[in-house]
Amino acid sequence: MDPRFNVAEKRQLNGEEEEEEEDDENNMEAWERAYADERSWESLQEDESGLLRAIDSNALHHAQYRRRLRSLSTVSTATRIQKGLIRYLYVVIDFSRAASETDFKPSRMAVAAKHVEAFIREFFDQNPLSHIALITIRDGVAQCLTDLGGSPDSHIKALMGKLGCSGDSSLQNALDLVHGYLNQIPSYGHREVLILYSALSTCDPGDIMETIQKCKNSKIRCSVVGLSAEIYICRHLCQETGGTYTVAMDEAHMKELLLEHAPPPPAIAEFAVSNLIKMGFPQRAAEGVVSICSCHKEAKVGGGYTCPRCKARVCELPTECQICGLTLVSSPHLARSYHHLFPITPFNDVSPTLPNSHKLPRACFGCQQPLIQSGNKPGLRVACPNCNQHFCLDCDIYIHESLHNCPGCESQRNSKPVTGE
Amino acid sequence: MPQVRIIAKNFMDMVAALPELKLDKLYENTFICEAVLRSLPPLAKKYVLQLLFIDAPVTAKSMEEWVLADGLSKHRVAIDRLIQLRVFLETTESGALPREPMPSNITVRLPTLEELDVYALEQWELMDTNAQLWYIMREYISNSEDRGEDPADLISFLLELSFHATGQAYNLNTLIDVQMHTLKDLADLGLVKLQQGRKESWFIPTKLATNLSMSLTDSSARKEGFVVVETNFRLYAYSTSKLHSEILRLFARVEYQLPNLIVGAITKESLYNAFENGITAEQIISFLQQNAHPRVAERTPSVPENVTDQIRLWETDLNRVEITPAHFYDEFLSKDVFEGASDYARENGGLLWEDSKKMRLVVNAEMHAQMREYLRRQK
Amino acid sequence: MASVPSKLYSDDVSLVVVLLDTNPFLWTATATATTFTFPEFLAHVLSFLNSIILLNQLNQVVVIATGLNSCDYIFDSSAPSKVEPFESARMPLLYSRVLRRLEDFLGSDERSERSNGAAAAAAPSSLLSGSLSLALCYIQRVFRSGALHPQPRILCLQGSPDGPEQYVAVMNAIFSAQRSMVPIDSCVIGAQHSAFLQQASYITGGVYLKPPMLDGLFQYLSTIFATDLHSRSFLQLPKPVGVDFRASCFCHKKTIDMGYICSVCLSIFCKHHKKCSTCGSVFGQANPEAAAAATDRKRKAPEV
Amino acid sequence: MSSRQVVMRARYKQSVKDPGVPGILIMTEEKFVFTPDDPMSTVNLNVDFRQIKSHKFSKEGSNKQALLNLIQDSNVKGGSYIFEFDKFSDRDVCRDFVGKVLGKLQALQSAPKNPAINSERSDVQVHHEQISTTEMELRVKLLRENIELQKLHKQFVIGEILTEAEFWATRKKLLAGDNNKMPKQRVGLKSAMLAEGPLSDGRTNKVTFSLTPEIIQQIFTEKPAVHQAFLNFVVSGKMPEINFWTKYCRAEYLHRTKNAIAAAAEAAGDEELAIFLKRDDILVKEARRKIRRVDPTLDMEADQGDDYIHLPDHGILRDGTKETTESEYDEYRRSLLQDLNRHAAVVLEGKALDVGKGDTVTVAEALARSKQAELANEISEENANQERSERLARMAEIEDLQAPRNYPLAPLCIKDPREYFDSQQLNALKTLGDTVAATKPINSSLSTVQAYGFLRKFISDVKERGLVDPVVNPETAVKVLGGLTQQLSSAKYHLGSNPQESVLDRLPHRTKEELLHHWMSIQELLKHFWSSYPITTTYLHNKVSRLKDAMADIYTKLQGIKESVQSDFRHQVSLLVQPMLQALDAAFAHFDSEAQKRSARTGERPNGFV
Repeated sequence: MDPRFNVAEKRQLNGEEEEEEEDDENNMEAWERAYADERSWESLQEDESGLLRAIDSNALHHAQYRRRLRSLSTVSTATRIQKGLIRYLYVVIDFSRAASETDFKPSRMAVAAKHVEAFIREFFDQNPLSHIALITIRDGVAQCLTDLGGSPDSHIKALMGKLGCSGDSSLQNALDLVHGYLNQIPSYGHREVLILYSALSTCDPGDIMETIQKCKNSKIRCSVVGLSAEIYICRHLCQETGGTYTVAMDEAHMKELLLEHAPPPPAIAEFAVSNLIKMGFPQRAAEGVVSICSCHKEAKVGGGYTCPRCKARVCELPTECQICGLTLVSSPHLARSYHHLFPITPFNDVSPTLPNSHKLPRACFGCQQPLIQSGNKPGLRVACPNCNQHFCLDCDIYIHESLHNCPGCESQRNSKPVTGE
Repeated sequence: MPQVRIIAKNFMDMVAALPELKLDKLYENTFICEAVLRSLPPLAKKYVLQLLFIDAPVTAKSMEEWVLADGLSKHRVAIDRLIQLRVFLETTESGALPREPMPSNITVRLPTLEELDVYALEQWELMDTNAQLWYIMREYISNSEDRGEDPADLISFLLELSFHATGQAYNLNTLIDVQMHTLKDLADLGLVKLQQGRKESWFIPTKLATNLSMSLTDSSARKEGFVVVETNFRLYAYSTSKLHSEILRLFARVEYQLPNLIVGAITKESLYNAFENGITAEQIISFLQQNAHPRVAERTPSVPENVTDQIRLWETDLNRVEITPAHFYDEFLSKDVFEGASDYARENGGLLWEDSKKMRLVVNAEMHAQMREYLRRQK
Repeated sequence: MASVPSKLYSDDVSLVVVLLDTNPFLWTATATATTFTFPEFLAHVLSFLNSIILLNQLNQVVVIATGLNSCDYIFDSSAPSKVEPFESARMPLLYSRVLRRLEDFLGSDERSERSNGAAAAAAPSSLLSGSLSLALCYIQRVFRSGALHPQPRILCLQGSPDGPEQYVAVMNAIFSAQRSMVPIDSCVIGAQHSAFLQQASYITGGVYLKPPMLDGLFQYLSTIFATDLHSRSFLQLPKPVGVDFRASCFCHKKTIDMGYICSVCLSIFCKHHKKCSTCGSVFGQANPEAAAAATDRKRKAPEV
Repeated sequence: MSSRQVVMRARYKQSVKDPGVPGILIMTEEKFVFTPDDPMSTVNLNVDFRQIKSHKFSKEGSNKQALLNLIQDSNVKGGSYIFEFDKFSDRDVCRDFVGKVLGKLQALQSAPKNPAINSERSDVQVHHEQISTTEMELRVKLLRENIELQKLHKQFVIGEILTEAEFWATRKKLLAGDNNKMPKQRVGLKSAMLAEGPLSDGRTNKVTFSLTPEIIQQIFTEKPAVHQAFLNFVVSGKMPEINFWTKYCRAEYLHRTKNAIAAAAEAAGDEELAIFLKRDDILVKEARRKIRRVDPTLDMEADQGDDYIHLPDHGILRDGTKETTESEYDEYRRSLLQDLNRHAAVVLEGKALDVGKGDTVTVAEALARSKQAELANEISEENANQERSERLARMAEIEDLQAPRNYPLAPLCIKDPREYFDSQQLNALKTLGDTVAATKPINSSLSTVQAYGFLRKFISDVKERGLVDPVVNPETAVKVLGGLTQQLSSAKYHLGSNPQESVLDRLPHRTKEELLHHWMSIQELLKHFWSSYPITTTYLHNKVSRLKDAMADIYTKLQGIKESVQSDFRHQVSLLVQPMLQALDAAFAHFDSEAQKRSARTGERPNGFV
């Protein structure tokens, strides 16, 4: 009569089934599995003449990029808007059990770490006046890996040293921790959190909703990049705090989603507090001057910079003076951020099927690449609304993401996009 | 391939090896000057350029002022080369007097053409084409004297050829007959392509010819790879070239061929074919590596290790059988005779094989005499 | 975000993009000032281009004209072009091609001059930002061309004074060049130094030079600017003069080594203001010391 | 003012011969405490200084031990405490400290009502920091490991320029080490427990539940009835704990197997067991109050009406089988949904695990207490709940129906970007020795037309005549090359033989060490100096002036070094010292200017500090 047997049996059965499944997994050869996971056949493509070729990632990439650009420009083109140029960004990485999943190769954790590194470098390249700090979530608690700082390498070093994942994830603990830090930073700084979230749940000590409100009240903009699937609480968090919530489909996509956070975000009116920041413009020490730099504690001949306030010697800029804490920058560092103030308008697609399409320019104005497809048909191209010059897709991306000038407009005496509103 | 690498360092070594007079004579030819200039190491090129219009001797020291600490060795090499080629002449007060190796008007060359490459390459299979080319040209030149030709003339002609625009037709009757004769040989080598017109005929230099003047760095010969080899011995070649598919067939089983993709597998059989044709495993491997598709070229190793190892193994397999001349004994009178014989053979370490049921022996030929002796004694 | 493929297929194979300043006033002006005339200039530059191509069969040269009203490609040694039936005995193909295109360009440049009135007369500066941007686009294309490509660098032959209105654009170009590790060499042939180019070369690790003896221009070009990037790691080239990276305030235009930056538009002021004169934003926290204090607290100052 | 305490490693010895017990000696103004490294050790001193009459110490010498002997007041009780130190320097520190303290005490005893000292004492109290011994040990460890740190500590803390607190405040990172210094985070309740079924080895009839302290605590929080029962039976000692849990598990098992009838039967037999089997009536009582708490988005039971739940394989019900619906067994039935709701409610109440509370009994009692407190401030929470439910209501809306809620962005208008150019380029030019303004228009009398004309004429000329040949005439070439070479070699010379080798290494070792030490101390002082601005309290004011004096005498020392070093190094040394002096000067200047400002302000402002 004893019901317990059944139970026991049932459990056992399940056990076996599971094992069998695993066996199937193992039966696959390594190289087979590689295909199964990467689904590389999907990236096979035939061109019009039936020739086989790897998928034209260029076109796809461009398409994605266009979408992104449009989504940004919808707000920005209408009127020029402020950008959060001075950012205090906490990057929170979920190293909970879920991060050991291997749907990203070799593992979510590894991939996340890799791209966070790339992100950090890009971030400081685009925001020389900003700061980053790293936080990891393990075993249901958040831990501060690095404090807010301006040197990419120190962060990356710390991150790579602290890999490995375990336990549950707790969004609330992470947010609480960050909130604790970000509340102290000066008001003009833009407070941001970027969370790489692997887990599908959050195991919190209390009501996370209150924490979210707390973040909202102290103007912390929280964004999440999900690695597994969309989670309600994350979307809610981002909505409430004016951040963005995206979920990565694959590694490439994840990289893109991350890098979207590198350029300074448009400043939210109610968040933005403008202020004057005291900064020092150190002079390069004359050649032949010998002094012990305050960062390495070794005598440097020439080179280096001298803090205008406390006369301490620092090796490179931008930095915060070791001694008196004055922010030290050089004028080019400011200049680096100017393009955020004068963004260039997105280019318009030019449909190749225009009535007089044969009259269209035959080469990209920027790089001279022919814009004519086989059979003398005009190829894919975009045109600058100001100077009406035509560009190839690659230039389009390069111009908007790295160069930040329209070569066409710059090559004309009139219609400087830069000058004034 | 090794032996080639060793011999034909590059063309300029030969030029440098020429006696002073001949060398100076060569320099009267613009093409030679440019060829020489191009063959120089980067630093040397720069030096030549910057001393172009200097007519007074320049002290070696003042040259060294420009060199950074870790560049000195390169600097030395460059200077030596220049002196070796008599571009710089050492003068008593330990300075180098530059001569002018380059008249100020030299034409711009045009890009080369696909099909000509293929035509040229058909003569040259697995090995680094330039390597072979130099190998042969070197032979060709060195025994030119035997054919009663002046190597200097030959060299200058070859170099001149190398500055002709690839794919341009040049009229044959502009040439002296020595050159005509040479040209025929070159045609066989695939350096030029001869074309018979109605009354006139032309020759068309191929890429190989125009490459002649370039010193033998892999760089000059290297092109985008196209082969992907996978751990499961499958092989994908993204190429439309007939030549490529032919080369692959030499050592791989081509399974099917799409317009621009050749899919094959490296099998024991296919490799044995290759080995029989005297192609070595090393050659195959290095071919696969040299032509690795950019995607896989990034990785190291560009060809999976298990594949390369297996290829080497299979090659060694061929040399596994060892032949020992031996004698076969049977029809023993009795069991014990047989056993006696086999024991005897065994003791003397000559026994190769025995079958006691059918009473047969195979014994090393060296022992044949003793065996016969032994057997006779048994009788 | 262009990451540079480091793989190069020969040490010294180079792509040199030359930006040629074609500001007519420059030459007519210098013609009166110095003895160095435009024809001489051309002679020097052309033979320089020629020698670059000469050095390595794979070398590549691109010339872009930096005009008063427009910029355009003048010459590209890699561009396929039918061989001229006869080469003029007087000069090689390259020269004649460059000269012809240059002439055409000047024509069109002048036309566009007319079209937008006497704009140029107002601003004597040529459109450096334009030609720089073009050059960078071209170089990106070379990077895209695959793992094997010549190692690119830019050479600015600039004589016109800097155009303030181009500042942001030029800086953008400079930083983009730095990001893709393309050095910008500058050879200033004008009467005065160029702050643009000085920064450009300093930031991108190129060479900045203002030849004292213009009639020896070719010598400068061949000695310094012909050096391929590979050799530069072994040779010592003229060091950039220590650039002064201090700024001067928007309000009094006087150089300062400590100042206040508007957190919105990054304009610089020598003393505290209530309102930003550039972007008009009003500063919330009137007392900068308090802000400073905030940062102090952020520093691990002793809490007491 | 004196540093408030001394921390040293030392060995406590019964006698001079005795090898002694290694440990940490902490001396404060009142007492000295010795804690041995070996926790087992019985030696644990905590002696009030009032008991100490006098102290002796051994002569300094290479082969001698560094001893300090604290002799007790004979009329309290005789004997003495002997400590041996690793270094004489350490010993001296303690000796001096003891000397001071004893001196002070005697002074107090002699004249208890001495106002001066009292005031000083009170002043002392102000910044007396209370620190755990672990903290102490950590600091000591750091000091021992890092010689430089030790030097500084000795120089400044013992030298009474900085207080212990100040000294360490700048080194929080060091102290923090790995353990994060944030308030301890609490781990949330795992929902896993609900899913966890009993473990069963298939053969025997045994079914094993695993109960960890966490789980038990979770059971208490989530099942008040069980909690109550536990208090009644176990805590009151009516029933051994083990029995209690076995009963509980049995009940759980019946629930899980959904065997309502069996449950009913067994409950009839055993009234304790019934408690577990029946629906948790405490919960039911609370329910009305609780339901407000429960986040509607989390109320699983709410949508039980929706029929899709009853579709097979929906999975929310613990097993696929349909619920038997004889009403009389209803109370013996419990759905996963109820469990979930309960769990959610508890989580939202913010009841988190604080593990390590020791045995279950204490856990239970603690929980009981917290319950009381909770009930007490129930009312105060009212409005909190109010706004929560509002927020929840908002969240409950269907996504697509909500208006896109992106925030308005801050507009930006920039008048004239040229400003940026001017601000950065003008002085860049100055450095190049250009006296002229950046954009000097090219003086040209020609019209544009003419200008272009000229240029094109030039070109056509070139086309006809060809290039000038030779392009450069040799003389100029030589001159140019010579010039460049000259320029280079001079630059090289300027850089010095090779920049790799540091200037410091060329100096004699002693000088180098000396310089580095001074440099370090200057850094330390300057850090403190600058971080004390803006001065807001008297405390900071005093500190700054203290620092200033300290810097002043380093300043003189530096000067001294410059003189002392022999002539052939003098140049390098002065070069090295120069920047340090500059830094100090800068500090002094700042100090004076600030002082003036303040004195100016004190006029209008009474307290004098801003």
